Amino acid sequence: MLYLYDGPLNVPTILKEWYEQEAKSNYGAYIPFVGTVRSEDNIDGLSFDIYEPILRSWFEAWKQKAKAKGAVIKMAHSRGDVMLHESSYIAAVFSPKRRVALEFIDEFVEDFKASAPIWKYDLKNGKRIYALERSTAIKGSGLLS
Amino acid sequence: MLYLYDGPLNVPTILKEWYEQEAKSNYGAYIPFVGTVRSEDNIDGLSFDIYEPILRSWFEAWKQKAKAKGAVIKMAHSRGDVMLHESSYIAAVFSPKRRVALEFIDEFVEDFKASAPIWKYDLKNGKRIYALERSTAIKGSGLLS
Amino acid sequence: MVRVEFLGPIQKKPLELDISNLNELAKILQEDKEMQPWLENSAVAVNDTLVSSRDVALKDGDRVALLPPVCGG
Amino acid sequence: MVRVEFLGPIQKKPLELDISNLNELAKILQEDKEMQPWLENSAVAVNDTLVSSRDVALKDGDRVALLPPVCGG
Repeated sequence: MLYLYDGPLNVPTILKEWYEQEAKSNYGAYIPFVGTVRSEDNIDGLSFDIYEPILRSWFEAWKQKAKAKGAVIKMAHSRGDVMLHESSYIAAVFSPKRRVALEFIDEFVEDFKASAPIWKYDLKNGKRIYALERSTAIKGSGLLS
Repeated sequence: MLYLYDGPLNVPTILKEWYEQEAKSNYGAYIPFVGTVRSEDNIDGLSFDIYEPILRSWFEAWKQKAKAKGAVIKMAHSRGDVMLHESSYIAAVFSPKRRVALEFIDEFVEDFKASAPIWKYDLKNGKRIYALERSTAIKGSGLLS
Repeated sequence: MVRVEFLGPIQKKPLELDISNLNELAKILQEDKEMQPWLENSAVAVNDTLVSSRDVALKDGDRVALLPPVCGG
Repeated sequence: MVRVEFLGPIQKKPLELDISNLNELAKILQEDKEMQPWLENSAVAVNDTLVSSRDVALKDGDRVALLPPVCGG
């Protein structure tokens, strides 16, 4: 339920596939969050590095948290280049009840931003520039300094 | 941006159309909320009545709230019968920023549940039974009692 | 005449009444036993705008609607 | 030997070091001037599990990774 793709995500297809995967699971609420590359600071696009082993264990912990609430979580993310107005990220929660779903998608997306081992680069004039100022140090950083 | 349908919603098609409508609008976050009929209390499905004039003015007020935050809101709902595991409701917010989108979809869906002039009936053994115990009196109710 | 409509699950035909405010409407509906539970849990709209006070003047051609508890989604 | 990897934007080749804990690794990396800003804002994983203390024994074949600030989505 964690899907990594080279390049941009096909959003309509992924949203449809996930909806159909859970069509008979008796979940009352399905909330996807779709992240799309915005035009700002004259970028041509973004590029992503992913460290998959830690991403998978981070995601596995969230799967268990979801399960404990009777919910299911799915996530898709791009590797490499994603240009303006293309999408690089989808997270979705399915839950019997709307309150659980609304709260869970918020917590998941925020922790994803703070913890998931993915690095973002601006694509600008053919260069790939690490987006340090928009990045967040993982909790516990500075251990070796 | 308010779409009413007779019977169940075609979720993949609606999610795709809305995504494509805003594909070049430079929104970074797209959050749909999809409501699906759950199997519980031995129902065969649900049925909905809508009072359209007040629903439209309620939705118009939310469109303006969204606009004030640089966001866009869309909604689809079913009229009439929607059977088990079919979907009757989609709300979606598009916003430049994720925090606005995450908070807006939550507020919108909760106010929808509390205020939108839509009445729900359980379909059970060929009968259409008003779901009073799951319904919410609109704010200010009891004015004539 | 003022037209009074009962929305959603309220099983009652529209009324055409010669009234000039919501107090008069309240009196008329309170006499209808079947309406009493609905009066307690219904909101009121005049010409499709929800109102929060009975001090609303009604004139010929106005429409009043009773909205019982809702549950979309 | 312990393999030390630098993830994402840190432009540094992996090291193979003969060390037995993270204190020894810290000393070695602190001597590398280019590494200093990364040491301040990077998290540390041992065998793909994030650690919050330097009191972690390292043995032959262990892998250590430095994770600089992240920004998925």
